[in-house]
Amino acid sequence: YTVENELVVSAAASLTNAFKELGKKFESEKGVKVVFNFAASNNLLQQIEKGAPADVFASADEATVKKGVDSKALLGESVKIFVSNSLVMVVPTDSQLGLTSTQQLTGDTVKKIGIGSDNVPAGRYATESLTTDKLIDILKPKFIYADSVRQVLDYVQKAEVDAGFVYASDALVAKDKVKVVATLGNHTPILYPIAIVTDSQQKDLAEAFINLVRSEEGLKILTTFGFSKPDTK
Amino acid sequence: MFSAWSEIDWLPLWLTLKVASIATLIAFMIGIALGYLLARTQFWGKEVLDAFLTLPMVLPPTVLGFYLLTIFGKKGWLGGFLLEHFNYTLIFNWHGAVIASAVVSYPLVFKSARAAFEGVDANFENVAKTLGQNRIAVFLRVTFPLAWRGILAGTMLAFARAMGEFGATLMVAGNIPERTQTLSLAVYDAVQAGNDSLANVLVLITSIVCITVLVIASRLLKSNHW
Amino acid sequence: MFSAWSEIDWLPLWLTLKVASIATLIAFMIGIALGYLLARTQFWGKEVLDAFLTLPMVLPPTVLGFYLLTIFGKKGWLGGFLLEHFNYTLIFNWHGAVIASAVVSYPLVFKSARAAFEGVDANFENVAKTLGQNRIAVFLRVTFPLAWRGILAGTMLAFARAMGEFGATLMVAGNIPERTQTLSLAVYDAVQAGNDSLANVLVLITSIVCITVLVIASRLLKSNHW
Amino acid sequence: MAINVNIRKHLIEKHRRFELNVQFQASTNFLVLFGPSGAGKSLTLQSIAGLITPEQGTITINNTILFDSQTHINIPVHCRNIGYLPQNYALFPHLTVMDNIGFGLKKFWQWSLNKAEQQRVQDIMHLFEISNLANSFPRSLSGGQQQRVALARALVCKPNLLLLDEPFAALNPLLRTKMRNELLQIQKLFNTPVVIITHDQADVDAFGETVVIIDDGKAQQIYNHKNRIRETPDLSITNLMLSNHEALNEA
Amino acid sequence: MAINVNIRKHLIEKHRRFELNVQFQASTNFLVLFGPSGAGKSLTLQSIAGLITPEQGTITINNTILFDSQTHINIPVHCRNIGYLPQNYALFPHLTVMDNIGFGLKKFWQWSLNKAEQQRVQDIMHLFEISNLANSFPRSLSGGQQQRVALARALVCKPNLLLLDEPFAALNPLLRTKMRNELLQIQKLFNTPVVIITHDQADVDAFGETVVIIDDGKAQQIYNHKNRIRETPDLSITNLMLSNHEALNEA
Ligand SMILES: Nc1ncnc2c1ncn2[C@@H]1O[C@H](COP(=O)(O)OP(=O)(O)OP(=O)(O)O)[C@@H](O)[C@H]1O
Ligand SMILES: Nc1ncnc2c1ncn2[C@@H]1O[C@H](COP(=O)(O)OP(=O)(O)OP(=O)(O)O)[C@@H](O)[C@H]1O
Ligand code: MOO
Ligand SMILES: [Mg+2]
Ligand SMILES: [Mg+2]
Repeated sequence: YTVENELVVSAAASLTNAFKELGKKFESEKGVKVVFNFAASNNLLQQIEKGAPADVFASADEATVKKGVDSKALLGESVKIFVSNSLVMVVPTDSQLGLTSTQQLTGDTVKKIGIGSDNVPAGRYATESLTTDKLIDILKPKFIYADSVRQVLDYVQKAEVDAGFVYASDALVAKDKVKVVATLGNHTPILYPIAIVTDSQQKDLAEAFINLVRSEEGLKILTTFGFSKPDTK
Repeated sequence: MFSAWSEIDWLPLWLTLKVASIATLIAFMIGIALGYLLARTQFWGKEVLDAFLTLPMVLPPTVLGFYLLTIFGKKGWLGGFLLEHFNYTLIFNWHGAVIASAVVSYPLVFKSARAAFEGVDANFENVAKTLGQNRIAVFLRVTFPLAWRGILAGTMLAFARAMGEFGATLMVAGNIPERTQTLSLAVYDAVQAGNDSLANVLVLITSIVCITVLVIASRLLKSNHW
Repeated sequence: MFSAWSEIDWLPLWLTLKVASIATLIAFMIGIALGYLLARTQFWGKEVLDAFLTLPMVLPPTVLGFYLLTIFGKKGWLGGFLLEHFNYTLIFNWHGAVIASAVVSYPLVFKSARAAFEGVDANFENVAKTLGQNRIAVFLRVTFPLAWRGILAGTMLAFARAMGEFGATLMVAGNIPERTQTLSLAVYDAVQAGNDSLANVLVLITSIVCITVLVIASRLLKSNHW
Repeated sequence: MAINVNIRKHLIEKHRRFELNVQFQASTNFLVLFGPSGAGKSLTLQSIAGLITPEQGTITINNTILFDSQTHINIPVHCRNIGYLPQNYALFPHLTVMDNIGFGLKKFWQWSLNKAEQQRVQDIMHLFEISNLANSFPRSLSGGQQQRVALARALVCKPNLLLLDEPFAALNPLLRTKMRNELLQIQKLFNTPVVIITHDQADVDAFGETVVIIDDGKAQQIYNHKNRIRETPDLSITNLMLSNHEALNEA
Repeated sequence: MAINVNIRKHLIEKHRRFELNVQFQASTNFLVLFGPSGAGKSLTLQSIAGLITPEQGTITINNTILFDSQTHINIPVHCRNIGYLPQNYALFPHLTVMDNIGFGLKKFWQWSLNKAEQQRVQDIMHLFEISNLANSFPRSLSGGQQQRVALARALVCKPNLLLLDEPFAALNPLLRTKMRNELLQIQKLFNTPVVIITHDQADVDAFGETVVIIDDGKAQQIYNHKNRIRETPDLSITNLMLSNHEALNEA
């Protein structure tokens, strides 16, 4: 069950704005309609594993794609890293605490910190970074776990938390409400993989789309939305 | 906020109305059938079955969607069967949204209908029988109209719930603009994209549409004269 | 699947029961008050108000949570007031989960109660008045018991909904293990983490608990004798 | 008409128990059930209508077996073609007077009644002086109006048998006399046998071709042919009721 | 008792319209309302009880103004202390017979009745021969049993005024006579004035100290003092009713 001349792309919600642009470009170039399905990466994989008719899967983290490859839902040889992201610390624009680094979060003035839960890639990266910096044990009692990066942003915007960890691309979306005060290091590179779905009937088209995403032009669009070029090793 | 109006795509609205109406219709029929069954029969474990049938209320919609996917997906037993024999799937199309919404909202009709049916005085049904009406006629002409107030309340809740359904729909039908993106998914999308003003406008539209439909329904369908 | 039992933390269960019970109680009171008001008074725009009051059903819970945060948050008008004058906040603690669940589920009681109150024959209330009973007594001793069937059905739906509430709770109370993580949040987490066996066990527990509570409630609270 | 009733039934509600054990037969057109409050008259009528299923016994009307516990015959209520006026009227609250009366004439797939049927409804409303109420709902009717609507509803279908539970109780004497005569007319016209419950001596006088006294769930039968009834002194039946149960049961 | 009723009220249902315009007064202990079906008797009783609010007029009982449209007095129903037996009984379906009867004695914050009140309920049940029904629910009662429970419920509170809408209609003659005597006894004992609607000549004979005939929403008053009524021939009132409306209104 696949409609001819239609490409179904399941993409992580954080890619929504950028991929809509890319889709328009692909449609005008190939004359093929791109149908997007945006949701959290793991939900998308669950759909694909249960037989949802997607052609391309663009995930926000490598673990999800690896799971898909292991379960043979995704074509292992098609997996490509197409973009990278960075993890930043944001505070409300009107924050009076003068925070400029993760170290300062240990201070008494900081009561609550928004962070993604273990299900959220951003949360895992943040935990990893803070663990390496040996801050995690001190900060843990202050954590408010959220189930998406969006939620962390909301908490920061509404000043419910004093600081939060989100992707640079997300911070950009809300740039008038939150301010980026630090970029976190010491974590596995945040790489976005893209892959072809095993059951896809239009693997050629899928590949063409992936190529567009990875092209110079594609990358240019992605960078305007806060993503960066992956250092392909 | 007003600049957001221009961004609005009206397709999700029609889709939502279509999906919610059909889902409500299905929920209505299933809910009434089950409600009548449980109101008028006695069997062991009836209350357990009743509670079991309300479970779609208690599961987080995303989780419910996950299970629906397991059943209706290509690899699910029902989904596989449908695909093989009829080359039909409801994953990633609006039929899926209808199923998800109907499953989530039928308990509302069912519970209200059961209570309403149980509240119907048996005298009226008895007299109808002596007037030569068979079981179906008694149901359609007496039991159902007398239970209507409660059923209608449940159905209106079901419609609201179906319009707002989001978690299960997202899983089963996907969040595909112009195909399965209902208003609530569009709201989700707008929120995800950080477009708060669009989200506000969409919520406003959803609310207005829902209120309008409910008010019209209550005008048209309510029997105030008795 | 059984290996998953050992992973289970029973805290979310108690938390869920606590939150759902209190939320249901609040929903019960608000729903009955509003249902009675709309059933027994006539005013312009009544049906619009009725539809408006069911809006929590129609908004995706996450979106609802977003608005609740706007109201009850530190910067929200109510939240700010509470924080300033009573040094109290319900964001990120289980009170928030209660509020979120209550808001999501009161329309279920409200709609059912309104229909049930409207179905009460005024003759009974009239006779009660002639027997010297004032408005409150008539309500407590006649109207309410006669509407009980419908109200109970709505309340049971509300309890199920409160137990399953997730989206709004997630936003308002946060997903804080051992503090605000209810069963549905735990289920959601397990599903998101792809831990299907844990998810299945948690769903099973949720279902059993919900069924048990509903069956016991219907045994204890249902008046079958008339 | 030949009616033969022989039924047993226990009704239990908490610690209270009522035993219905009624036997009687008649071959007259009118049969009057008479007896004190709570004797089992209404239950007997409901059994004949099929609304209550006896535990044991038989009910036959004109050689048609409606119920037989031994051969497991139990004709469904809606196939018995019996007109029934319940003691509490049970008018359909969601239907107008006209629709209430026409209820039994309409099949559920019909949109409306045909001309002839409509006329029949009009005629009976006229006869019962309720034409002006045609579009009213039951809740706005007076007691007597409700009773007449319920009576009309039972009569209009031309049933094979009429079961009337205190059909004139809510009417004033004048109207009662009129309705009594109407009923006699209708009975003569369609030759429909009538079983009637009443507390009114005048009804016994008018309809009492056969009188069955029911007391404490048991039937005691008296034939009272019409030509003879005029001779019996007023309140004869009532006086009979004065004798206690034992006396009745022995007789 | 001195009762003074002077009320006007329009009831409109779709195209049907009923005009109640009733005036009467009496100073006797019993007042009988008599008249054809749909005349407005029940509506008059409901107005006195306060369940219907007239558009215009006054209602006074023993110099207490219950209602006055000019001075905007309208004593709430629950403060009137009036015992009311509705025509359809309206027994509370969720309460047992005992709880129905004790309903007016119990305050809503009380858990149960005190000893004396319980005794009172027992006594009236005994008097009305419904003691064995104490724990039954209304739906399992016969018509006559329901009527007696409703009557007991209205009487047990020792109201200042009793309004009875055809209180004996569902009873057999024997019981009717007994209940009639009980009512006379109770009236004498507590000196409670009684307004009673009836279609039964015997009730008129027994209670008709003052008879008010209501027809087509209008009242026509006849004083019929007790000592005189024995002399009036049977059905005198009914005969009166035979005269048409115009004659009545002119008279
Ligand atoms: N469901 C029931 N359970 C137990 N007892 C019942 C039930 N229904 C009726 N009864 C009892 O059966 C007896 C006969 O009732 P029935 O209605 O036949 O009386 P009736 O002869 O019609 O009296 P009335 O003249 O007062 O209407 C009554 O004592 C009544 O209380
Ligand atoms: N809500 C209403 N709207 C319109 N008409 C009404 C309404 N309630 C009662 N009526 C009409 O008012 C008239 C008087 O009613 P009421 O019940 O007082 O009659 P009644 O004298 O008690 O008659 P009965 O002896 O038959 O009980 C009737 O014709 C009735 O149909
Ligand atoms: O949309 Mo994501 O996969 O939760 O960043
Ligand atoms: Mg009876
Ligand atoms: Mg009346």
